[in-house]
Amino acid sequence: MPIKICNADEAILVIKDNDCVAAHMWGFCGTPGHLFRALAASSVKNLTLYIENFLPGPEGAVDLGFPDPTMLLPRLKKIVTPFLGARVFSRSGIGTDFLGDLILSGKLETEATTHGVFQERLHAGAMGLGGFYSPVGIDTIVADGKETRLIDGRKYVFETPIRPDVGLIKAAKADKLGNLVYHGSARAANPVIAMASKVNIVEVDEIVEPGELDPELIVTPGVYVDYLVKIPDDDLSSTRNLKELAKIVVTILK
Amino acid sequence: MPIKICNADEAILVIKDNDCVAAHMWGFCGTPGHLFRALAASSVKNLTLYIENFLPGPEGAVDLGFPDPTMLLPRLKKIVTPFLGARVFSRSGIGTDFLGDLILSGKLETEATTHGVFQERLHAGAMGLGGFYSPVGIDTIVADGKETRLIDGRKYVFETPIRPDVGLIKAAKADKLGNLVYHGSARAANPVIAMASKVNIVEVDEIVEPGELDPELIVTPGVYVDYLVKIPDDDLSSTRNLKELAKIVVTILK
Amino acid sequence: MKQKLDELVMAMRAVQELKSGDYCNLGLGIPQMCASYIPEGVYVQSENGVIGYGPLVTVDDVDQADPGLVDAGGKFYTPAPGMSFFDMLTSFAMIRSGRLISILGGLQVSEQGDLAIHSLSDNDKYQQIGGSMDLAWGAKRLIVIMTHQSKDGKPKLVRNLTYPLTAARCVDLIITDLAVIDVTADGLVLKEIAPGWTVEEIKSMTEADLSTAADVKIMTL
Amino acid sequence: MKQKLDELVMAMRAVQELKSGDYCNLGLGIPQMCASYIPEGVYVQSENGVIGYGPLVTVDDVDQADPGLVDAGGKFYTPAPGMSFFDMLTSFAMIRSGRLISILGGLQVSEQGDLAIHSLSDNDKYQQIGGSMDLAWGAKRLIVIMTHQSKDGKPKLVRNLTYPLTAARCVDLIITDLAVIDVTADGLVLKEIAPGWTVEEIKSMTEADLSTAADVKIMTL
Repeated sequence: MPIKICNADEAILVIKDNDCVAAHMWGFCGTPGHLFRALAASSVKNLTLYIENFLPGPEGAVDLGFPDPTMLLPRLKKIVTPFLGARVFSRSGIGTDFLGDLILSGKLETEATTHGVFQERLHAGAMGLGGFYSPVGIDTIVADGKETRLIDGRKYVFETPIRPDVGLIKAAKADKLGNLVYHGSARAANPVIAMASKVNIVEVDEIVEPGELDPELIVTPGVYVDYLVKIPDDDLSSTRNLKELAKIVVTILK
Repeated sequence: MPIKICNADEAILVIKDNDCVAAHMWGFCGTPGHLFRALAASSVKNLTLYIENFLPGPEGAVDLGFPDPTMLLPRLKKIVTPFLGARVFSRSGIGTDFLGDLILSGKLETEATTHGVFQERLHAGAMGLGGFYSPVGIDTIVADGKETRLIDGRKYVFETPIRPDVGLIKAAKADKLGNLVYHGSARAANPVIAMASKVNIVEVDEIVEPGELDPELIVTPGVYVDYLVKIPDDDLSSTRNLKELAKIVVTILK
Repeated sequence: MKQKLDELVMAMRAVQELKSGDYCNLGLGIPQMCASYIPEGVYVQSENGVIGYGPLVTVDDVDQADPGLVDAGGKFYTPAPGMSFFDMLTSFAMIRSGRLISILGGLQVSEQGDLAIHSLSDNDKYQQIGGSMDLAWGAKRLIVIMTHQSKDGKPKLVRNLTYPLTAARCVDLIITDLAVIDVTADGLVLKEIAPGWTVEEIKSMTEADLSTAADVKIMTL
Repeated sequence: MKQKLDELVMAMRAVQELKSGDYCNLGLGIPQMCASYIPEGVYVQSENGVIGYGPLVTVDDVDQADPGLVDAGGKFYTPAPGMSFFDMLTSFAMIRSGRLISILGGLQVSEQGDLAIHSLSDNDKYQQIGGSMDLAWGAKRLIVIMTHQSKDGKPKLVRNLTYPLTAARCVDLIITDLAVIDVTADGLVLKEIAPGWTVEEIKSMTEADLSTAADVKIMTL
């Protein structure tokens, strides 16, 4: 299907109640903050969020455009993440409940995993695998309740693929065919999520003509992209704003 | 360990009898032909070769520099490949035996697999997995003798990781830290083999200073590279020679 | 002029299934002939790690042959705007992603849409599986191009495969030198017939149960 | 001047284990302090997908802060010649490849070299596992930097872990604020002691069985 170039609110309509949604989140580095805001503003509910990672921002930074994932909480029933930032326990959440309390009470489900296992589960989804035996997490909470198996004398844990319904992707630039290039370590989990997800919505700073991107530099081919959203220049998630925010983070917040 | 920049004969000494060696081979596109010649000239034996693919070249092209994998046969006891070119059955092999006869008689072991399974087995090696359940090859010779399992009502075949002792890699350029960039579809299986192998020997057309390669363009970071070999400009595997060979292939051999 | 269609015509019929915005992979053999007829806005993937490349190099533009720009069949291609390169792990994730239309050759297709591409067997060990099992399993839509009968006149649309399986229940559409046949939940359905042939003639050359679509028509290009 | 070493000194001692040509990953906490003392020719990997980057951005060069150049701890780094970027699947294959030296913090290390980094438990569900289990499993060599005792004076070198396991039999070397200890097949071996302290004092603050190397010496920087 041809990709659809549209705005975030339009694209986000592809997400339905009870869907599994995946995203990268590492401060403002490689995080689809523009799409987060659109999803937060929607009325979809009971999502399972696969997120690398769930890191609430410093209070001051949030107002300045830090793409805080806690804004997604009213949409969620479950979070699967290798890293749940400590601030989550001191931040007010849905209604009057503290997030930490929501998690501790089990009102918001969570699932423990490691970065490596999380990445490999997404990759397994991308390859159509039924599951794999992981060497990491043996005899830890990561292996709780999971099948284990001895292979050549070593113990492994059975892990299952993740095949999200929708991936929310942040890239630096796209061409009109949806070919994506990333910038620096903002690449991160974005290409892996794009390959694992059934449908992808991508936010980019710039959309160019086919042929303008070096074919050796394209990391995610357009075949994986369904919706392409250009971040408005004056948006809190624009690179221009994030650059200003970065300076503030270095000077004030640290 | 710092990488070693040396010639092919020196690098190839890291390969020992009974080792598992992996390489990409797709005509002369992305094939480490210079290292093939060095390995063929060595006296190492009983290697298991994981190769993507095993494609003997047209007779005329071989003399002109086509990196024909049959030159490796005296070093091998087993070939694992998704694709064994038909020419293998009409080409003379070790001593007076035809290659096809060697294979049919079982003197040279082979193992059936698919490209996707082969790539994923290498990836599983790179990730330290114990194995994975593949959806491909069910009820075919690829699944012969392998465990199968129903997962969510679908049948999967258990496949094991490949962790070669030595990878033979072809890249376009390296910097002195071993960072590699590739050219076009000559990238192919090279990065996957480099990540799976315990030791890697890389042949390149050019070695440049650190900083000369775009960090976004580097596909295989130097941490995976152990030996770096510059192909002599007048070598049959040099890009200059391959370009001439390509013209001949288009005009004469097709 | 009651002739069987030649390979080029079969390829030309197959590309009618592709529309702008589609991505496809062309298997070895007849499917690769589709390369010359790919519609505008359709992008071809090659399993050694490229998508969206340009026309193949011909004898007339031999200087364009670049040893790094080679497709799955070993042919040299030219660059095109919007193409991209990737490693083969990525390539096969893409092939299994359900995002590519796959066009493959075939020896047999069963009533259930099971596909046999190779005559692989234990005693010949002629191992040319390549990517066919991955392509058959992972395609968004799988189109098979093959002659209706084997060279020795045996039907290739069969009740059950006699050649080794490539992948089960994977084929969506079959294009032969006599007909276009849909694989449906209710079995094989004859949709189009080659000019000059009758439904009964085609059924007589088909072992599989073959129903006829209400709107069955003559193939056109 | 019988003092425990401060965190910076522990980090400076740890980097003495790195030599030109090494690649390393620095875990959260004290290990990240090693970043300022990395020897020439040693390259640092960050698990969000970069290796070989330059010094961190400071308040004095704030204009260099680029929202795409952020390390695992959320700090901005500067580019350096020879660095490269990759996705996180590649990053964790690299972390598990046995090609990186890993420096991690720790809550406890057992006699067998078992490591506990977090106080994870079923009822607090404080899930900050991150990459620690991958880093501990896959390292070429695993160095743990931690205080010799917990804040409330309990030994952190223990016979058996009381905190939840991160990975079993993974630690190679422990650097504390009092000592440098090797993990060997025969158990923990005291190699170096901080200036002003005695072997007996260190043993008294250690629960695990601790033998003393024949060439035990005073830590130097």
